[in-house]
Amino acid sequence: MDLSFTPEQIAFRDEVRAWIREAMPPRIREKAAVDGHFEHDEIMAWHRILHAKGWVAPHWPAEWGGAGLDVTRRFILTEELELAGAPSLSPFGLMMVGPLILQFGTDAQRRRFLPKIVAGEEVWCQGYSEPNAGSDLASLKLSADPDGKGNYVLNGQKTWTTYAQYADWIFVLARTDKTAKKQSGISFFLVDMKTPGVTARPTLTTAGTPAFCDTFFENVVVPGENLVGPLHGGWTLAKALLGHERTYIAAVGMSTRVLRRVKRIAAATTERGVPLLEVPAWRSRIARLEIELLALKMTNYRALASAELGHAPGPESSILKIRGSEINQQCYELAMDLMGHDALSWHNEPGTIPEHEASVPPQFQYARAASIYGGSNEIQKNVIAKLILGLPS
Amino acid sequence: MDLSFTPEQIAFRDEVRAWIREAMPPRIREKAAVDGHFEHDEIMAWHRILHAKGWVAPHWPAEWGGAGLDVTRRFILTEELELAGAPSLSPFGLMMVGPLILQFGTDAQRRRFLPKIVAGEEVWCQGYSEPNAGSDLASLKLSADPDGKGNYVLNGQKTWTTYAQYADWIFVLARTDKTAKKQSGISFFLVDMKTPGVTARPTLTTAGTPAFCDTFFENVVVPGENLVGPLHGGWTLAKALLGHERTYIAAVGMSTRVLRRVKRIAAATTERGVPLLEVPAWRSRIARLEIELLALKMTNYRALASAELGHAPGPESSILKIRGSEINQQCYELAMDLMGHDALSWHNEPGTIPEHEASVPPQFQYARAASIYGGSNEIQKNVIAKLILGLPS
Amino acid sequence: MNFDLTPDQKLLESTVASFVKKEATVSRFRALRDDPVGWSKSLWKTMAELGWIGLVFPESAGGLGGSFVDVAIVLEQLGAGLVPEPFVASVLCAGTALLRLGGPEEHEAHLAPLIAGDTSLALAWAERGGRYDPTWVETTAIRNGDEYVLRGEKVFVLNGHAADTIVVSARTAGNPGDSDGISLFVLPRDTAGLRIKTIRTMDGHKAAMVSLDGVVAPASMRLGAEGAAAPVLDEIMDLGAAAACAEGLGVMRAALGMTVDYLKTREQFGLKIGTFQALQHRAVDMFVRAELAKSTSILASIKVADPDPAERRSAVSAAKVELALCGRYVTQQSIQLHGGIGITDEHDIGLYFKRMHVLNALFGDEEHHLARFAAQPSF
Amino acid sequence: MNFDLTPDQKLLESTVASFVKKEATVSRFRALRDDPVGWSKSLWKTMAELGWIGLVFPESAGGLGGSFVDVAIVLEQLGAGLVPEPFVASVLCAGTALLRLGGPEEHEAHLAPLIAGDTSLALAWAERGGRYDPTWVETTAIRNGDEYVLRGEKVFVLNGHAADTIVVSARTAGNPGDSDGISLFVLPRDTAGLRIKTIRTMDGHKAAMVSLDGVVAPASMRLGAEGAAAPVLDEIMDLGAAAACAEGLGVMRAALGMTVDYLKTREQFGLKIGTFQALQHRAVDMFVRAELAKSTSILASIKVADPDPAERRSAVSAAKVELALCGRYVTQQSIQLHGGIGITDEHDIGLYFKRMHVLNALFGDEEHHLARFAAQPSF
Repeated sequence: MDLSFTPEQIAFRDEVRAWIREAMPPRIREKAAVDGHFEHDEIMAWHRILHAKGWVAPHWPAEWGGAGLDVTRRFILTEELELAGAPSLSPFGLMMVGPLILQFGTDAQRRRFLPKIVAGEEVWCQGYSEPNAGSDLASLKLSADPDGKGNYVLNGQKTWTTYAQYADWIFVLARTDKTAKKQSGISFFLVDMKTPGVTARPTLTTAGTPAFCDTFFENVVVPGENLVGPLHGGWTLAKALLGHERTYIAAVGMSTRVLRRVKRIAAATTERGVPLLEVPAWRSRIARLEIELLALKMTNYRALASAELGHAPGPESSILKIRGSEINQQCYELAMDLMGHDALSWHNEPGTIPEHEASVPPQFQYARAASIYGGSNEIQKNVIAKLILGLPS
Repeated sequence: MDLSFTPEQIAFRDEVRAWIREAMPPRIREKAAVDGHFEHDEIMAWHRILHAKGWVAPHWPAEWGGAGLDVTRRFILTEELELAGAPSLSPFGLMMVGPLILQFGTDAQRRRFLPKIVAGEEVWCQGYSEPNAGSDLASLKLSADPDGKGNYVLNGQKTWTTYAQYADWIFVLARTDKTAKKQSGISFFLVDMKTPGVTARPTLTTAGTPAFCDTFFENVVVPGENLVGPLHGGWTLAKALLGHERTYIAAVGMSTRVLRRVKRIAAATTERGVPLLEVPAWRSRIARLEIELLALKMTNYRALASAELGHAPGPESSILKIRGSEINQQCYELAMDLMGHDALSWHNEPGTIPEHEASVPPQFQYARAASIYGGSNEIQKNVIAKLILGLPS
Repeated sequence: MNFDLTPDQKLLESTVASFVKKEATVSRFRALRDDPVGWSKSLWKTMAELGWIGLVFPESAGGLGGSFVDVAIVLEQLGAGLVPEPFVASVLCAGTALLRLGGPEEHEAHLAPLIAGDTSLALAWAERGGRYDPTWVETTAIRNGDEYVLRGEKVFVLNGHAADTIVVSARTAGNPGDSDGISLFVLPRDTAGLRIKTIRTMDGHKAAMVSLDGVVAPASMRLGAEGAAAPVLDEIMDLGAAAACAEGLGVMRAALGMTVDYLKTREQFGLKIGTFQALQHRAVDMFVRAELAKSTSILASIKVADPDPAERRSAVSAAKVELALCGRYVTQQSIQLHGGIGITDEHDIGLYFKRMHVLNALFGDEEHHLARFAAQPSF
Repeated sequence: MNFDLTPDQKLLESTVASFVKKEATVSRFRALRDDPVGWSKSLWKTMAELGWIGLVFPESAGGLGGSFVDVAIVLEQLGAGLVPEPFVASVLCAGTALLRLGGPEEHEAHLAPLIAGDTSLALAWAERGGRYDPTWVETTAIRNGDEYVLRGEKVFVLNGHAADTIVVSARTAGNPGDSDGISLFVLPRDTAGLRIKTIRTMDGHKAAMVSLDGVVAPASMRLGAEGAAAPVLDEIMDLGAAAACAEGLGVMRAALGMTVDYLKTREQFGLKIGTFQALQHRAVDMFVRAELAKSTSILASIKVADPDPAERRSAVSAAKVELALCGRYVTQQSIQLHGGIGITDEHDIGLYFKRMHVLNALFGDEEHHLARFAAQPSF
């Protein structure tokens, strides 16, 4: 067992840090310093900067624009970007549909879609959940019927389609066989958002920003060539994502950054002249959370090291989503509690509360989503109970 | 709304306190002062002292030896006894079978059994659970078959029969109809422990003491007159207990006493010369638990006041068992943590650790039972989900 | 011992409940979130006419002489409906200051129109460096003959953006943190040098940051004896905290009710999700928490009027800690059990989550009250 | 970065595991609870022959020069089997003291027979007033020519009841709590004035209360320079804490395994209780906790050898806090999910609960390590 990075890995980390310092435009750097909220155009600007460096899709094969990095370097890159507060890139192309097209797509599909994902020329969103198919995703109803001319006609509604308002393309799970058992009649399609009949209606989140949309499909004609994988075989693609190495879902870098802010807030906030960081009750609470985060981080390292050695994701990876979301929520909650009255401020003009606090309240709100999206923590526990502990159902 | 006791109630409380001070024999008082473990003979000695005062069955009607006290006085009496650390009387006669005989028994049964319960001349134990009928009590298998001579013949096994080794009588739920649906074929019998074929085998608990027994029935002949309530109607009796006012199950007085010990331990234990009671981390932990106990105590008062007004047990009473057991466990755990190394001491001779700490480790162990017996907390939650929240099953 | 409401209190409870249901709905509150005031002057007038604003004031001051328990009944219902009208700021904060420290003249001038529903008030006590301590007053009031000159900054003044009159704490002697030397001044909102900046708060309410930039206040605007306001501020903190507990009960009750309803109607995997045992037990834990918070809230609403400040502080601090423990759990789990729609602004459950967080912070958070509880002689 | 065991370590792990399964079973431990020593000298000898006692000592001292990671592998398996032999007391506590502060002569005299499995050792460091602080030494060692006279009381000396030799801390200068002025003395158990009282501990082990009633120790029995033992004691506390974490992993793993098995076999209401979702999720929470504790335990077992004491303390304290959080939860829920039989002495699960509580207390509890973690420069 060895916890240390090799000299080469350390050199790579230093290279990443130096590059970020240099490459990050001033506007983004300012927001990053206070964990501000990035607009879509800022995210895409950063996407293009990373792309120019060749680091936008570190986990992709080099021939499709990947960085040719091993697992650990990929992790180092991701962690350093998170620690620097860089904008989080939209995961839908890079992390989700891209890898699925790589694994299940035809060569033509790869050539058509992958380069534009890497270049940031086409933005993607995800059409999985429906109003009545959330945790029970397989009960989805969006229908895709052949029109006899080699096309499929889509009708129905998707929900929680994050950033659909900016997306050029959406990948959807749709029902192609209504008679089959529910997991068996689903197919995976790529849909141009400009196709007539597609409408995305943004939904305001509790954070006060429109993070996701309801997306409606009314007689949307999709060419057969946009079917990925086998007809009625979409469920396999949906599940395949879970088998991929997903150490990023623990959001360790993000929570580390928030905990750093927690300490900054605790040092700058006083009670009767004493900084809260020196008050035992607050100090213990911060220490306890830091230890819990350390446990998560080490668990993430274990998953990473396992992936590095080519092992399939082990039991440790299944807990990353659960603990990652819980700890992220606790970090924001602690920040809010430390802020006292300042935590009440909501989207006020700059200067109302200290700049390093300003983004906390909406992020605290949105952090509640982390234990819900991507398979709620309850669903994760069902999966662990069954697949890892082997409990009967 | 009014939280205060009336002057009459306060006078009664003072009377109780004064009486306890006077009536408690030195040996019991010594143990009470340090919450020592009482032996069966000490418990029965105290039973007889309470009986002489007329306070042994405060909730029974006066004609059967009850104290003729209203709900609040009963509560005051119970609380003061708990606060004084008096031995807890065996509940099986006074709290369980006695009230059931009162409600469902014949006059002959009442005359035969109740006076001896009150006088402490006959000790009872409970035969409900079986090795394969714990949470699922209704699946019990102890059989009671008519012998054609007006008797029933019992065969089978009961478990968790607390203090059966000292008991003169046991009340059991037995299956009298194997063909009926499981709740419907059960009857309620009173069995003399001296009947041939009854064997009680004490089981050591994790606390290191034999609190309960496995009790075996081999062709045990029980006269028909010992059937209480209708034949096959035993389940009604089992459920009836739950409908009784049971504010005592919150064990508020007991936890209050433990928390008082917690503070005494915290004041007497030092770290680098500072009493732990003055160390912020410990002080907050004690305060938090005291607040949680206060919330339970107020909830118990609400249940009590509701019973006083003749209302059926309200939603507040259903949570007493859950929180009462959790808080009791937390009190002991906190005491253990404060004790440091002393918490490791296990049934050593007096003087090994301070006298006020000596009983904590076994009581800490046995406290784990509180969330299991009398319907585990999980079963309680099932009940609340269904009966109070009306959630579907 | 008796926890039942009197017949009058039961009537009050059902009156407020049906009023909230008809005239002060959550959808009305939603619309008011975009309003610069954030609450309705006509509804405020109606509340006054129904007697709620004057409820707790003594008859000598034009009120009904009710108890805090009566107020708690009103607040629980207002909490359940997320009613944003400035009851706590006007009645319990500024109102108590005027009642306790003002004479008949001030009562007539300020409490009478308040009780009539013609005005609203605010109390500016919090300062950036003071967290939840009302004795941390850096704002100064320097006497100059018959006048004082006030300079300083007050933060998060509830209803400060809309109040006709703001009661401000300032130091006439001593240093931040001293109990002695704090005085209260009654300032009409158009007082020269009084700068009021409206801000939004997380729960969809408005409040104000207030600067005193050389405000000149005649000595007659000072409430009570010079430098002696601290005990009243301490009492107001407890009234505010007890109010938050009462309102929080309504928030929890509503959030629990919505969640249980959702569990009974939402289907996944072909079943009502309320059939899943893990979710059932979660709902039970929420229920248990709500009942516990109710118990300590009752305690606080009775003891907040206790003549012994230590008894008052101990009970209120306990209730506020319990509110934090329970309210947080109940509203967080409400969101979780609603799943994705719990994160959308269009669903009401998120509004309850936000309001609960604000109630936890107002008048002292969990750590503040935990330390305060442990500092009382009864601990 | 690599968390895989080396082939040698994997072999060690499986060797220990199968040894525990065959020769050091829980039923053997049960029988030993009534034995005055509480562990088996012949099994100890076998462990020595297998090389485990000498594992961590350098070759110069007759050991195998292994790392703490190797030791942690052994301890995890011993923990899973509740093996009571005095590994931590002899090897990590007294052994480290002798190794670090003793010269070749002491190594030969004390470590060689230990490594051969012919003796066992103990370290008497804890005092009643000192809680988990090894610098709180009230025991005095007063120099008198070539001798010291020792007076004082040591509590809860692991293996003190059976050790052939006890290493005792005593103050040769300064006051309780000072780092300087602590010396260690090597005392054969039959030393005049050394009174050893055997006591039972909650986990079914034995230990000793030790009084030094004017013990005369020649200066040659002092280990290392006078008054300079504190840094070694500090290191030993970390070794002990890291050992508790490793052993605790085994305890958690076993308790989780037994509980999951029980959920798969126990039937109620006509179903395996493992089909009930609330219990499934509880088991998952236990699993998650066990994995998290494993992660920090690995960190501690690597960092406990770090040359920088601050790095060492920070990692070990984090792991000990996490052990407390996780171990407590896992073993408590193990009992709860077993129901009534979990409270009986005849079922093994209660033994794991008890052992975990002891491991939490040994070498500093949660609060102690939380404060220590927050006091390190890296915080």
